[in-house]
Amino acid sequence: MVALLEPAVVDKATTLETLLETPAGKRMMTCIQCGTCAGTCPYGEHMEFAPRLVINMLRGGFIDEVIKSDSLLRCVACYACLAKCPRGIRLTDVLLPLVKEQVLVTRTEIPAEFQKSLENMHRYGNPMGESPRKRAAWTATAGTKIPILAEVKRTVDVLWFVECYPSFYARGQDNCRAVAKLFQALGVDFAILGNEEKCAGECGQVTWESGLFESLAEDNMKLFKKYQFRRIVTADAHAYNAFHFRYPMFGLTQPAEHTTQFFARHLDQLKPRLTRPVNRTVTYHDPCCLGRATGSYDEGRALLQAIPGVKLVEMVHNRVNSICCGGGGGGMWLDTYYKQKGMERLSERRVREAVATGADVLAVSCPYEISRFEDALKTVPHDKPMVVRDVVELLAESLA
Amino acid sequence: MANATQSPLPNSTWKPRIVAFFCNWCTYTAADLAGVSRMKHFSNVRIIRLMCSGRVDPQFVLEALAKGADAVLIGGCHPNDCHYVEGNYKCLRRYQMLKRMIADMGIEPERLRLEWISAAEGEKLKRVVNEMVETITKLGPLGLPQKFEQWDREMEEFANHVAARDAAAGGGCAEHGTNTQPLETAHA
Amino acid sequence: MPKPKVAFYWCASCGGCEEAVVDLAEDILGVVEAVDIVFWPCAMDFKKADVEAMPDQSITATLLNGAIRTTEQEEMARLLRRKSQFLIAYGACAHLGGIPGLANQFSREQVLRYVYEESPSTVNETRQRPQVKFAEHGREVSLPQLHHVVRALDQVVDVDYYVPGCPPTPALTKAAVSALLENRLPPKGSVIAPDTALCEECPRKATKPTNLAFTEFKRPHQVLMDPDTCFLAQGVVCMGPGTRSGCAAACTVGGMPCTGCFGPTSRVRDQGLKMLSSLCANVAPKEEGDINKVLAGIPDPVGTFYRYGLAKSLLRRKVNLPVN
Amino acid sequence: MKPIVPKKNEPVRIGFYICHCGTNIASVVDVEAVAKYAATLPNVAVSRTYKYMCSDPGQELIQQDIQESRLNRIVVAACSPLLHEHTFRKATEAGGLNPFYFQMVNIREHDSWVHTDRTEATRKAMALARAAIQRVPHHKPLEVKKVGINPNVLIVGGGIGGIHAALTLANAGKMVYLVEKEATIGGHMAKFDKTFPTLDCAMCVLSPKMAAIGSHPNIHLWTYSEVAKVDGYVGNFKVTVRRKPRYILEDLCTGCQECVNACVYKDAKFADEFNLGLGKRKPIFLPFPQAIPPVTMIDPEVCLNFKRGKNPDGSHTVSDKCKKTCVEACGDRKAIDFKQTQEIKEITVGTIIVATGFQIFDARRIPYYGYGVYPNVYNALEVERLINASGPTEGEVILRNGQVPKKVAIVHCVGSRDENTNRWCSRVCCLYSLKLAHLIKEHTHAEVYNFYIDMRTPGKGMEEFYNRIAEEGMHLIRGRVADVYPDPNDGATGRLVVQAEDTLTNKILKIPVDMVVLATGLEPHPEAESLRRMFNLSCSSEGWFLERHPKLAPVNTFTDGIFLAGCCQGPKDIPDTVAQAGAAAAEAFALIDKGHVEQEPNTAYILDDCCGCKSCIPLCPYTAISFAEDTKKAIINETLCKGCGTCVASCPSGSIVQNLFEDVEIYSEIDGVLAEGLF
Repeated sequence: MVALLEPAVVDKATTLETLLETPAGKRMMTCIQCGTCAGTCPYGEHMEFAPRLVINMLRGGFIDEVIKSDSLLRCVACYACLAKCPRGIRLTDVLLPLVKEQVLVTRTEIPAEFQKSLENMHRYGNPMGESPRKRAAWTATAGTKIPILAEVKRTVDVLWFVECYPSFYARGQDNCRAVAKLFQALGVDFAILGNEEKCAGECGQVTWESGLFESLAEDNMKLFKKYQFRRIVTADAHAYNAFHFRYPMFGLTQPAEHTTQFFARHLDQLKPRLTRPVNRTVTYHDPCCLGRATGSYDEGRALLQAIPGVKLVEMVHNRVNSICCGGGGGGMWLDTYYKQKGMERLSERRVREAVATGADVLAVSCPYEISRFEDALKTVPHDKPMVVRDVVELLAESLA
Repeated sequence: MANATQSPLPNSTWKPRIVAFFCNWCTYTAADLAGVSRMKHFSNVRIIRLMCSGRVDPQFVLEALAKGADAVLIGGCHPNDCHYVEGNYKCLRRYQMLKRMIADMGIEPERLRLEWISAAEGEKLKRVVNEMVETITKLGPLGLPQKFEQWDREMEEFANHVAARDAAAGGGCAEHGTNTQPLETAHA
Repeated sequence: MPKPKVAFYWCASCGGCEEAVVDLAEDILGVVEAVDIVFWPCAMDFKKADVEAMPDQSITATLLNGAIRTTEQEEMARLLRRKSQFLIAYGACAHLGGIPGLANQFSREQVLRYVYEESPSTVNETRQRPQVKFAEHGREVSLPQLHHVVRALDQVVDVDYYVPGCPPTPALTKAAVSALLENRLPPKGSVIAPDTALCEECPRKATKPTNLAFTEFKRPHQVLMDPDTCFLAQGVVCMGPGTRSGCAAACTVGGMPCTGCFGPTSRVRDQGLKMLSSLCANVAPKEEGDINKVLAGIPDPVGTFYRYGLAKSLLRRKVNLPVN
Repeated sequence: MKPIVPKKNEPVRIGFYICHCGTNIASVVDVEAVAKYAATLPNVAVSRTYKYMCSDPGQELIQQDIQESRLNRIVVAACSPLLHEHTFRKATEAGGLNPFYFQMVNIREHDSWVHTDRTEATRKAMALARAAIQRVPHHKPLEVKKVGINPNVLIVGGGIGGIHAALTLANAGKMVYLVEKEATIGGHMAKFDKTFPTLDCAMCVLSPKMAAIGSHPNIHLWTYSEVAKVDGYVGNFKVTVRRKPRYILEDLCTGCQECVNACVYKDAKFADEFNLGLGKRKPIFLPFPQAIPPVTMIDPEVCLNFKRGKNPDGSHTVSDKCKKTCVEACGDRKAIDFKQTQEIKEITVGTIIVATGFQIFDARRIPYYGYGVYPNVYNALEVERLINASGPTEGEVILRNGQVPKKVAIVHCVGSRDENTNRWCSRVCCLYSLKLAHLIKEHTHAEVYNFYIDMRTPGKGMEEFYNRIAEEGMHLIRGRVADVYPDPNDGATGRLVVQAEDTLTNKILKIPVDMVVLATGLEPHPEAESLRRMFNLSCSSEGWFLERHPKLAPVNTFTDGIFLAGCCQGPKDIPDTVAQAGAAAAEAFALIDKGHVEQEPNTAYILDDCCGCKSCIPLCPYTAISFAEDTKKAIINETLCKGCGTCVASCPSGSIVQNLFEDVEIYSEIDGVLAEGLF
């Protein structure tokens, strides 16, 4: 999609006032008000100000009205509007975060659950408010030594950015162990930041300059400057997205890769090792931050197809047209709020499509999705059992 | 070389002087298109029309620099699109060597630029012209004519020295000593 | 009627041109018969003072060889110009700057430092350099100053004729002298040699194909060269097509490619660029990378294309060098 | 008046003229100052400004001055030489001078139109003027070379554009070669049912013209053929045409189709190209009933009498496995020839009209519209065939499952106005979408929803048409469709949900429909790039063939003698295509009628000083340079030389000269543009 092919179109100093002067803003001046954004928005019908209208209000100088409304709390930063926009307008990663920022600044009351997680990120560097000192605790269970950058004291090839959910959630740690197992199998020279690591702060494109994101980003950048490594690899699609688009504005020079991309790149070495068959029908959910955000649709599928026994089936909405799990843009911590507003949980909408495929595994590649889809499966009726697995977990499972 | 007195307009502060050799079919037409589309760009480029970039004689390029241009821009049709089949390739081959040569002669390679601009690319023409003006503004003047004068000053000075000496020695006829060749004729 | 007066002088050159005059062999006698040699430092004992003593224009012709590199050479060039009716730039150095002209790639400081301090054969712990002035026993000795720029003769004084070549061939020299004696003078500023390029008289011409496209350039020491085939056809750079004829193809007949000492034809402003243009246009590849691979076979374009002509090239000298 | 031939040493007297071009130049360039400046330059005898130099009085001014002030060189500073150089050369000639004693200065396109600072623009104008004034004294009197025009015309493409151009020229008595890639002419128009805004039947107007082509004595119709090579230049193009084998001898086939009926395949079972695969055909078939030429053809990929698969050279091998009932049926007409091979034709023509048309946008490129995934998503051309009485369903609009749709959505701007696919507006989609809405409603009484971004209906009768269709009670929804997916509530029926925002009511609509019609846009022909190379044309950045001037030369190209017609130059409707085809025909006719073209005498010649080094010979793409064994020098064949000047720039001894672009002329321009104080 065009928007993502363009070089940096704003800088971190951009504000709503200066936006229209930037290349990204000039694109917004070309908006033809076709409504594709609103039409494709998973919560479009629940928005007083859908993206199309936001653009026009901004151009017309009425953006304050938008900020007064809570419309944008309903944006789950799923990139659908950006991906389909015929004018390549940077909605999801530029305009909407800028507006959300203001919404959060000016709103008197913010949904408690959401507020809490933002505070936690601020105080503990993770949304769940866990102790930063326990961040690397999972390594004990890795079944292998996980090198810590502070200890190796040399240039490593891969800095593995573990991120919050994989670090602290039990199901996330499954993913960690799988990644570790694969790294080892491939003989990758890697290390993690350990307890020094903080949430990458992408937290779903909810804040912009002056906000939470900047403070987290700067903390992490300090670490990145302190150590020598050639690339960042992370299993968190949201973190990957942040490193890919936002961090360069803060001086990140090393390339970032998502685990699916990294392993897909090494598929030739990996494939011979994938000997244990996984005889399952699998359907793959494109994470927004990987698919639409960076056009990376094929890696996950390529990995799945490399696993002996796997039968890959597609959901009705896939690739660019995929439906968000609802966790982005803060949605992760807004479920209660959405419920109050009588909005359907997107994870359920998605799981219904997954169930319809008749698959027994719903494969994902973003840690948010594990918990969201496993929750949804509890409420969505399905006669045939279905499990949620990260692509990397399936790979590890197939590894002899 | 024209002298400043001939100019009816006051000589302003330095601006890059760029001579452009454009092929009739693609780049010159692109410049026309930029005009028809009113694409505003810097006015420092002076276009000389040739039928083909293959007609660009390296002598033209260095003559332009020697006559006071700060840079030279060559424009031709895209590879495989040359109106004369392959003139642009011949231009490209000369250009590759010429760039090396001027670098050896102490001229920044950025001062010579070759661009393929098709008749449809008015926008590209505008971009290239503006980019180049900016690059050359950063590089500053090349000022070869001034350099040549500066180089030849050593002869003038010496001639004066001789004149003074002979005068001191009584004999000799000073005026002969001073008839330095004006640079142009010596150089042409 | 009195015999015409002739002078020979020697500026920045190797001395080969003086040899060339002597190479006239017995013909030299004819010349000596026909003219009065009034000044020829390397063969006869005259002094600058003698020349200064002559009335202006009293020398019929001065054959001056060598480039103008020092203040002394400049002063002598001006003096002889003044005293002569015809000043003739004799040989490639006076004509084009010649080999000394290659020094225009370096600053005076670079040249002196290399020659007196850094060259492998130099032993000079104290880093002594020749001084322009030097006082001893209260008497001041002076040496000519080295100019920053090497110049061809006509970049210093007005020149009437040019006898090209490194060195000029006896034939050409004779032609020039007899033209003078018999007063059959070509238009002022002429180069006394044919105005066509060397291939005209090169015995290898016939073997040059009409579909030449260079896939690589080789240097003479890198190949066993065929004695009869056109050098370009063998991928060896030959300046012949861009160089005046008149030498009877001495080099190509002798088994070496032309290096361009006769300079360009009257229709060319910059010999090197024209050869560059011709050679490069005839390179075979079309892709930038492949083109450069082929062109890499010419590692030193300046030295190759401006072996003799740098001082008279459009740029004259490496442009970013200091002059003080 | 008697021509003035300046004598050898007669002093150069230049007339300098600067044009205001109304305010186009004068508003940015101080023309008076430039004229004053020019007057101070050497050799300038007259220096004037004038409102419109290209006007008659402007040109007379020049002629008058030549006579009265004994001018012998003319310089005009005005627009681009590509526009008016010719005009002023004529004026110079009319004044009694050789037309090449003229030089033009481009201070409009290259100056006043692209600069805003008056001082800078004026300086630039002065510098450019100075260059011309220093250049023109070196000009030499030259003779224009006249080249005869071969009266035959090649027309590439047998759509409505090519057809109209061919008939126009053939009726005027010119011999026309009409080359069509497909097995029949008719192009896209032959597939349409009705045409907007008049709703008259496409075939009713087209088929008479097609028939006329087939029977015209002045037209060589070569269908199932492709242009393989084009050499030469205006007046004298050498063209190679490849005629692919259809395994039927055209002149023997009567089009009776008995062979088709007799084919061993009792029923048609192969996808039929003309109906975009919606219908079926046999291995031997007639593309469609009104095909011209009315000649059947055999598809060797499926005919039993051929081995499967192509040979490396693209040909097919006969297997002789079939009973060949078709041959029996054909009987002594003997029109079927399994051994037929491709035929290479070489023709010479003076002019060429390129009318190669367009291709429709491949809707698969927008995955979220489900084309190629959901059977009930169609593109507009397929629906044209469904509606068409001679189409696969005899004009019944029915879905693949045989049902008649009750609700139909028409999606506008599919593959148009979109940075992700094509940026341009395809111009015809809004109107044909309205037309299809009308026809579908007429055929099925279905509810029709048109989803549009902007309703674009320019042109004669178009807005009225829009008005009429709206009145018929279409749902016109202003919003681009964002998603098309199977109706979750009943997947079985293949019903789809079309999702979009109605931007005028701020409502998100999810409308269940039985059929989705994608109004696919127009794209450059897939072979446009190779055609462009072959004909030496330029393309716009989008890939449409580029006209010489968007307003003043809309059917000319940058290659003399080659003209454009129809959608190969850009999206347009049938009326515009036909109009443009007529214009192209007229341009070709004008050249033929004149009988010759004048060629710029900018050719190169070799001086006697040439040493015969042969360096220039391999450089000439036209092999115009050869080595004369007698003189041992190179020689240039003037009629072959196109005047690029590559050899001139490359001659190591400077022994080649290019007329109009002599070294000394360029040097004086270089010196001129670098004039002190003019930057």
